[in-house]
Amino acid sequence: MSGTVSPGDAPPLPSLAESVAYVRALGKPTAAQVLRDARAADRVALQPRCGVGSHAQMMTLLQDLDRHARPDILTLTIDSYTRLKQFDSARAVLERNPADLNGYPLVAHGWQRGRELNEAVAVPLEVRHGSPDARLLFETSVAAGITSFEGGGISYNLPYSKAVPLSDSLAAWRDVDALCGELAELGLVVDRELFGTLTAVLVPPSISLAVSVLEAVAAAREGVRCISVAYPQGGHFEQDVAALRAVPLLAARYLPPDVEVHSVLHEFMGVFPRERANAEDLILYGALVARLGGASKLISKTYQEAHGIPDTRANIDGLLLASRANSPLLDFIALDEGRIADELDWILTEVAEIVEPVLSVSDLHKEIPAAFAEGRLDIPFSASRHALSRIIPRRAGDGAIRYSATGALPFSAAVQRRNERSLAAGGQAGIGDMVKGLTADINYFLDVFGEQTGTGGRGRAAAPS
Amino acid sequence: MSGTVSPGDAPPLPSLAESVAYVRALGKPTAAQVLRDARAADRVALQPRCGVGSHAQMMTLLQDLDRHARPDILTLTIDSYTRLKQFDSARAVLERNPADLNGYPLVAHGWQRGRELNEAVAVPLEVRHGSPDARLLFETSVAAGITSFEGGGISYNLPYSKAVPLSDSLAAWRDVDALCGELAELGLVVDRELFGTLTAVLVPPSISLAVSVLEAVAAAREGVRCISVAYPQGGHFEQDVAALRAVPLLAARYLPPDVEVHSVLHEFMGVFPRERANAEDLILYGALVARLGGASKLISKTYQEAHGIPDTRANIDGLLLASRANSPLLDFIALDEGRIADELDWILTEVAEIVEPVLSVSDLHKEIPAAFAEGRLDIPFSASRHALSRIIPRRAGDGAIRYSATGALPFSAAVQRRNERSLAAGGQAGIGDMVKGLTADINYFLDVFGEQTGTGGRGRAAAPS
Amino acid sequence: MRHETAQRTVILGVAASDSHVVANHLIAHALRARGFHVVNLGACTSVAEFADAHAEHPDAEAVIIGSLNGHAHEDLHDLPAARAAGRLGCPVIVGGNLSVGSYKHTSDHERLYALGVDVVLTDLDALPPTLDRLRAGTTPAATAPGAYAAVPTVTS
Amino acid sequence: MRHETAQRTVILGVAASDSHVVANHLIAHALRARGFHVVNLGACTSVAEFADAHAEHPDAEAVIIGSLNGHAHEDLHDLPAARAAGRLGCPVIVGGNLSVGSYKHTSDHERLYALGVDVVLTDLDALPPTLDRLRAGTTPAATAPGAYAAVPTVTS
Ligand code: B12
Ligand code: B12
Repeated sequence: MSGTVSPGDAPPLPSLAESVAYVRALGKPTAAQVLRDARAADRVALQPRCGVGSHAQMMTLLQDLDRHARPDILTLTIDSYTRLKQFDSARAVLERNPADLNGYPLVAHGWQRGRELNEAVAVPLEVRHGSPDARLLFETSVAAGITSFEGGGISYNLPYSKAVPLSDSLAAWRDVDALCGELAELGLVVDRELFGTLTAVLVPPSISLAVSVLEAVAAAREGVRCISVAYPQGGHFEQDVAALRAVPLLAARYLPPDVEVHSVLHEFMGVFPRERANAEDLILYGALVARLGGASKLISKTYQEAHGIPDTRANIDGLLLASRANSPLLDFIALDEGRIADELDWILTEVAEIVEPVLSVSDLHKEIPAAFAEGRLDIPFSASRHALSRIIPRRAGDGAIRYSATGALPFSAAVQRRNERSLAAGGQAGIGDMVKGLTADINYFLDVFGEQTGTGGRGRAAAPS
Repeated sequence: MSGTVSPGDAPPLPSLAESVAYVRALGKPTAAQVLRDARAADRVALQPRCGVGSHAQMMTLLQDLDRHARPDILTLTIDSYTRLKQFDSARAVLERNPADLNGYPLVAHGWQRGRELNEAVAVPLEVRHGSPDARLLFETSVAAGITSFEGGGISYNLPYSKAVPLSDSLAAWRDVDALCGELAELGLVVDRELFGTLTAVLVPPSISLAVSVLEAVAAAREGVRCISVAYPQGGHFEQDVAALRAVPLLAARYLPPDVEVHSVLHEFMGVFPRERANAEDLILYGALVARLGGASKLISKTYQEAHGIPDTRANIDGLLLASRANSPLLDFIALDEGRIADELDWILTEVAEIVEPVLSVSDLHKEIPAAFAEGRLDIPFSASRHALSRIIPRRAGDGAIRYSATGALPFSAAVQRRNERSLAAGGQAGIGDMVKGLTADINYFLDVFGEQTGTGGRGRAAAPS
Repeated sequence: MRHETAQRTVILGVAASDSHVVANHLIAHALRARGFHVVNLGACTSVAEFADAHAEHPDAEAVIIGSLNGHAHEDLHDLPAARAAGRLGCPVIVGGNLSVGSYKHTSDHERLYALGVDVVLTDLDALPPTLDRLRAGTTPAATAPGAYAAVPTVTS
Repeated sequence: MRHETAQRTVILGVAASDSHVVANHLIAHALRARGFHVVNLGACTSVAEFADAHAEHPDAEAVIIGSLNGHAHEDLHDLPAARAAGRLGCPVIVGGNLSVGSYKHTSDHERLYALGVDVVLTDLDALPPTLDRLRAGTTPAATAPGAYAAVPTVTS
C-alpha cells in the first residue's frame, strides 16, 4: 500500500528468491520482455528520465507519466549523492528539502518504498544513476522488484567520479553482474543497460561502442542474459544510424549467442537548444534516428533540457512528441544507404582496432585499467583522472564526429587518415584556436537553430515561459 | 478599440481606397507577403482553421492562437448560415446562443468588428467559408482589412450547396475576382485561395487540380494577382508530393507569368482517426508532405477533428506539431523520386486532358456549367445537383487514389488503362460490393491505425478525454 | 397502414445548413440495397422541403435527417411549427454529429427530442433495426416529442 | 599583496557531488590562455579539498567553483564552517546551473551568498572581468558573505 512506509525503518533486504517471486507476483512484464516485444513489433520502446527527491512526489510523477504519456518503461533517476555513496548528504537534503535533490535517493528511501513505486505503475522500472560502485543500490533495486539497471564498471566511473580506480569500479560491477547471473538462474532476467553515453559531449561512436563491447563481454561472462547498449545521439544522421545498426553486428562478433542484445538511443545528450521549438525539433529528430536506426528503446529528452530538471508536463510532452516516430506513416522515408554503409564499415573497423587488443588478454579486469592508464583506451572530457582524455573529438563540416587527436588509441594508418581527411575536408580542423572550435562543435545545435552561442546572457529568458 | 462595436450599427462599407489605406496603416504584412516570404525561406507557412460564433470569444481565440502557436496566417472560419446567405438564421443563433454556430458570422457582426479582430493579432487574416455567392462576405472582409479570401465559382458551389446553378456562382465569384483586380490596381494584392479540396473525401488529384486551374484562369482574367492552389492531402505520399509539385508546372503552363501562384496543402480532409495519438501521427505526416512537397502553406488539423470543432488547446497543439515539419534537421530524408516523377507525369496528363478542351472555348463562364452538365467536368460526392458525380474514386492497394469509374471525363485510353491497371494490381477493384469497398477506402486511416471501422459505437469514447 | 405497401419508402436528406453528403450517399445506397425506396433530398434540405416531400410520398414510413456540421438544433427549428400545421406526420429520425464542439453532452439529444424529433441516432448500424421497430409499433404521435426515445441511442 | 606575484593563480573545480566537467575543462583552457596559473581540481571537489588547495596555494586570488547538477547549495554546505575555521580566505566565485529544476529564482543566488559565496555568476564571459575587479578591490572579507554581490550577475 502506498505511503505507509517511512524511510529508515526498512528491514533487511529480502533474499534473491523472495525478490524473484515478488517480481513474478507483480503481474507486469520485465523490462527485457518489453524490449523483446518492441523489437518484434518493429517499434521503439519509449522511456523518460525522471527522478525527484520526495517519495510522494516521485509516486505522483511516475503515475502522471504513466497515465498521460504511456511510456513502455519508467525510470527512477537517482540523485547524485546516492550515486557517489554520499548517503548521509542524500538523507540530510531529503530531510531538509527534498526538492533540492536532483534525483530519487532510493537507498535512503529504502527498498519497500521502491516496491510502492513499482506497484503504482503498469510498466517496468529501470534504475538510472551513475555510480562507480552501485552494489547497495543494485541490491535495493532488486529487492524493490526493479528489472532493469543501468551502468558499468567503465561507463559509470569515468564520467561520474574523479578518483575511483577503474579496478575498484570494475570489481563492484562484476558483483552486480554476477548477481544478475544468479537472478537469471532463478528465472529473472534483469536488463543491464550499458551507459555508452559516457561524457555525452562529442563522443565518437567507436569510443562509445568499444566501451560497451568491453562491458558487455565482462557482463556476459558473469551470467548477464539481457544487455542494452546505449548510444548517445551525436547529431549526424547517417553516423548515428550506422552506430545503432552496428550494435547487433558487434554482439554477433563479440558476445555469446545466448545473450540478448538491444540497441538504445539516448536522445541528444549535449548542449540542447534553449528555445522550446528548437528543442522539440531536436527531440523529434532523435526519435526518428532511433526508429530508422532500429533501436529497441529511446531515452527521451524534454524541451526544458537546457534549463534544468524538467517538470512533469514537459516530460510528458517530450514522450508524446517522440512517440510520433512510431507512426505507421513514415515508410515513405528513404535513407542514404550508401553513406550509412560507409559509416558502419568505419565504425566496425575502429571498434575492432580498439577492443580486440584488450579482448586478447584473458583478464579483462586487469587489462582495462592498464589500457586506460596507457591511453590505449580513452574517452574525451573524462571527469576521472583514470582516463587520459588525450583524444580530441571534432565535428567535420557535415557535423559528423571525428577524431582530431587519437591520443594513444591503437588505430591503423587507414583509420587515422580517414579521420584527418574528413576533418580537413570540412575545413574545420586547424582553423583558429582549438578551444574555440571545440566550443563551437559542442554548441553545434545552437548554431543550427541560430540561437546565440555566447557563453551566457542569451537572447531569450533562460527559463521557459 | 476592442469590444466597442456592437452588431447592427455597422455603417455602410467604406470605399475600396479607404480599405486599402486601412490595410497599409495596419502595419502588418499581407497574406501574399507572408506566402512569398515563406517560399523564399523554404519553409511552410502555417495556418489553423478557427471560427466561433461570439465576437468576444473569436477575439480570444485568435489572440490565444497567435500567442501560443505563432501561426503565419490566422483564419476567420465562417458559419454555415452565412455561407449560404441565411443571414437571418445566423443572426438568430448568434442572439440565442453563439456557441451553437459552427463559425464566425462576419456579415452579422459587421466589418468594424472584423477590423477589431484584425487589429488584435500580428499576422494577416484569411476568410475561409464555402459560399456559392460570397459577394457581401467579400466586401465585408475587404472593409475589415482582410488580405486573403478563399473560394471559387466551382469549388465553393459543388461541395457546399444543392441547387445553386454554376453560372450563378461563377458570376458571383467573377465579381469577387474583379474587385481583387481593382484592389491590385489600388496597390493591395489580395491572396485568393482556390478550394481544390472540393468534397474532401477521396478526391483524385487531377480533379482537384483541374478545377483549380479553371478557377485560376478565370480569376487571372479578372485581374487577380496572387493565387493559392489548395490541394487536399489524399494519404499516399508520392501522389500527394507530386500533386503539390504539379502546381507551379500547371501555373507555368496555363497562367500569365505575372500571377504569383502558391501551392497549399490541406491536411488530410477525410475521415480522421479518433484516437489522439493516431490523429497526431496523421497531422505530422501531413505537415511533412507539405514540407517535402514544397507547399508555401499548410492548413492544419487537430486531434479533435473526428469529434467536432476543436477547442483552442487542441488547435494550438495541432499547429505546434505541424511546425516540426519546418525543422532544419530533416535533410536526411530522401524520397522515392522515380515514383514521384511518375505520379507527376500522370497528374499533368490527366489535368491536361480534363482542362484543355474547356480552356479551348473562350467563354469559360458558359463552358464550365456546360461541361459539368455533360460530365466532361465532374467531382465525386457532389453536394450539388449541378455535378453528375459519375466518377467513382477508389484506393489502389498502396493507398493511391485512382478512378474506378471516369464517367464522362475526356480521358485518353492510356489514362483509362493506367487507372484500371493500378486498381487491378491492388486487388481492390471489383472485389465485393462497391459501397463496402468505397467505405473502406474512405475509412482508410482508421484501418491503418487499427481503429475499429464499424459505422459507430467505436472502441474508445467519442470525445477526447 | 402505409407500411403495408409493397415497397417501403423513406425520405432522406441532410439538414438545412449542412452540405456534408458523403454519409448521405452511403446511407441511400445501403437502404436501397435493403430494398427501400429512398427519396433522397441530399444536402441543405429545410424542414419545409422535407414536409413537401412527405406530402408527395405520404406512404413514407420515416424522414431520416443527417446533420454533421453541428447545426442540427437550429436547422430543425421549424419542426414544431410544421408538425403543428399537421405536416410531417411520420417519425423523424436524426443522426450524425449533432452539436458544435468536440465534447458532446446528453442535452444535445434532449433538445432535439424537445423539438419533436422521434429518434436520435449516432450509430448508422442502428438505422435499419430502428426503422423496423418504428414500423412494428403504433402510429407515431407526431406531436408527442420523444415518443421513440426508448429506442437505444448511442451518445458519443 | 598576493596578487602582485608574477603569475596570477586561481583554484578551479566542480562542486562536491557534481561530475559535469566539460565547462570546467573549457574554463581552465580559457584562463590558461589568458596567462593564469590554474590549479584545476576537476569534478566532485569538496569544500575541504578546495580549502586544502588554497592552503597549498595561498597566493590564489580566487576559488572558482562550477556547479551544474543543481546541488550547489548543499555541496557548499561546509563553506561557513571552513571560513569560521579560518580557511578559504579568498573570494569564492560560483557559477553554472545553480538549483534543481527548470524555473530559476533569485533566491537560488541569495542562499549561496548567505553561505558566504562572494560572487555568483551564470555568464562565463563575466569571469575574467570579475577576477580583475576582485583583484583591484580591497582584500575580501572572507567572513563577510555577499561582499562582492555588487558585481553584476546574470540571473537566468
Ligand atoms: C553533458 C551532460 C551530462 C554528462 C556530463 C559528462 C561530464 N562528466 O561532464 C553526463 C551524462 C554524465 C551527465 C550526468 C548528469 N547530469 Co547532466 N547534463 C549534461 C548536459 C546535457 C550538457 C552539459 C554540458 O557539458 N554542457 C556544455 C558546457 C560547456 O556548458 P555547461 O556545462 O552547460 O555550462 C555553461 C554554463 O552553465 C556556464 N558555467 C558552467 N560552469 C561554470 C562555472 C562558472 C564559474 C561560471 C561563471 C559559469 C559556468 O558556462 C557554460 C557555458 O555557457 C546538461 C544539459 C544541457 N543540455 O545543457 C545536463 C544537465 C546539466 N545535467 C543535469 C543532471 C541533473 C545530471 C545528473 C545529476 C543526472 C540527473 N539527475 O539527471 C548527472 C550528474 C551526476 C553528478 N554526479 O553530477 C541537469 C542539471 C539540472 C538542474 N540543475 O536542474 C542538466 C541541466 C540536464 C537537465 N535538464 O536535467 N550530464
Ligand atoms: C469531408 C468533410 C467536409 C467536406 C464535406 C464535403 C461534402 N459536401 O460532403 C467539406 C470540406 C466541404 C466540409 C465542410 C464543412 N465542414 Co466538414 N467535415 C468533413 C469531415 C472531414 C469528414 C466527413 C465525412 O464525409 N465523413 C465520412 C462519412 C461517411 O461519415 P460522417 O459524415 O462522419 O458520418 C458518420 C456518422 O456521423 C454517422 N452519420 C452521418 N449521418 C448520419 C445520419 C443518420 C440518420 C445516422 C443514423 C448516422 C449518420 O454515420 C457516418 C459513418 O459513421 C468531418 C470530420 C471527420 N474527419 O470526420 C468534418 C466535419 C463534419 N465538418 C465540420 C464542419 C464544421 C464543416 C463546416 C461547417 C466548416 C467549418 N466551420 O469547419 C463546413 C460545412 C459547411 C456546411 N454548409 O455544412 C465539423 C463538424 C463540427 C461539429 N459538429 O462540431 C467536422 C466534424 C470537422 C471538425 N472537427 O470541425 N466538411
